[in-house]
Amino acid sequence: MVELTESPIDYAAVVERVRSPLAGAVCAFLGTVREMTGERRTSSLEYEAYPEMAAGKLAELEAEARSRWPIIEAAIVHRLGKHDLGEISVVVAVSTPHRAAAFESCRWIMDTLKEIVPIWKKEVWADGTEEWVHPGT
Amino acid sequence: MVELTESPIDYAAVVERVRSPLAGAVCAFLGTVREMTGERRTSSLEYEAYPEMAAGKLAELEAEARSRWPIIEAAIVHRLGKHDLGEISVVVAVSTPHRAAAFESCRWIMDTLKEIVPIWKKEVWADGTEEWVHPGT
Amino acid sequence: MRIRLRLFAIAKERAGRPTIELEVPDHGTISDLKRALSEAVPGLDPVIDRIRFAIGTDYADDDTPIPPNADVAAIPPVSGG
Amino acid sequence: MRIRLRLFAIAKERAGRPTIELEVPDHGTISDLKRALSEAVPGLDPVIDRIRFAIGTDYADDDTPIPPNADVAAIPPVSGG
Repeated sequence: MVELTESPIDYAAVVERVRSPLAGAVCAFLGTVREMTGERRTSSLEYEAYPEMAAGKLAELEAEARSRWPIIEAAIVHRLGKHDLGEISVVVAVSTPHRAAAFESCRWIMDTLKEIVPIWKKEVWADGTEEWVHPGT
Repeated sequence: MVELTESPIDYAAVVERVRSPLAGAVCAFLGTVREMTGERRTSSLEYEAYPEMAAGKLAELEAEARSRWPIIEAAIVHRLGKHDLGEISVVVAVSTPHRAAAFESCRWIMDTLKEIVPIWKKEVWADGTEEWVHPGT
Repeated sequence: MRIRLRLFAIAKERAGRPTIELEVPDHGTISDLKRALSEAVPGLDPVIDRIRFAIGTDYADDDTPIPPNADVAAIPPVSGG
Repeated sequence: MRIRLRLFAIAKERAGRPTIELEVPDHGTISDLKRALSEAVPGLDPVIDRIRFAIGTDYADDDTPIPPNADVAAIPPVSGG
């Protein structure tokens, strides 16, 4: 299950979607809005997506993870729009029979999401300036 | 924060304890009661602990993880007693500034918990037999 | 041919609009499109080399020919998560 | 000296009780205690070599001397999580 949403993410609902008596392990990752980046203070974040392509790439990630690990259920939810400090921008939850695959697949999904899914973050700094984040530039 | 409890674990409450605007990442692991082990069907599990020592070892795990990774908050909760299929036996949640440390520290805590914390699992098989699980024997 | 390119993030900001119409040779490739974008939006100069392009919802290499009426998007380095 | 040993899991099950009183030499070690447990509960034989012992709430090596009145526990291979 993959989803892009403008609303706050109910991470417990996402975790409930992957829990199963077939699974002995659930690994869940939450990305949350961090206040400090080095010495700079964030006021809020704004996430933008190319929605059709982002949804497609998230679905590809889920399918690829399922082909690599014995996944019972997987869920990837990314929120778009404005995020206040501490709010959740992304949740990945995976259930598997044993724990190694849960950790590995959850991490692989997050790492790969950050490489290929067309979603962008704009920092709104506490000093009022704004800045698109484009790693490597 | 570490806790041993006889009651069902409210994992969302555990995750809430580690969320923080200082953190950009939360990794949470849930151990859940799996129905099938190979061809054998589990009816329920029973967890027993040496409670004083288990609580001490869990606190050592948290302290050691904090010395190895830049952890904002960490929580380890293990349930004891009877567990039905699908129920949660253990929750580990860790928040860190960045995601690599969240995944690595959460996994290290789970791996090490399964090595050193004096808690034991008894399988109650669907055929009515019971069996203490002692890895390697 | 005329290509309607979708822009996101820094590309949208620098161009001042969410889409831009660009002229590329018939049977032109993503490279041709990148050149046309660079000329049309000079403010993209530092980041232009790291922008990827998508045809439909898949990434396309520089030498991929652009089909007529393709849905094409400029994808600056992503930062979701 | 007389040691009151706490038992868990398979050790408790095989002994049929949660604690057992064992006699070890004064200044005896964990090895002596293990030998005494093995003799008192023959049913532990296959697993006895993988049982660890704790003095207080810390694991103790075979050659650790057991202090008088120590709180000692037999720890079969753990399976929490």
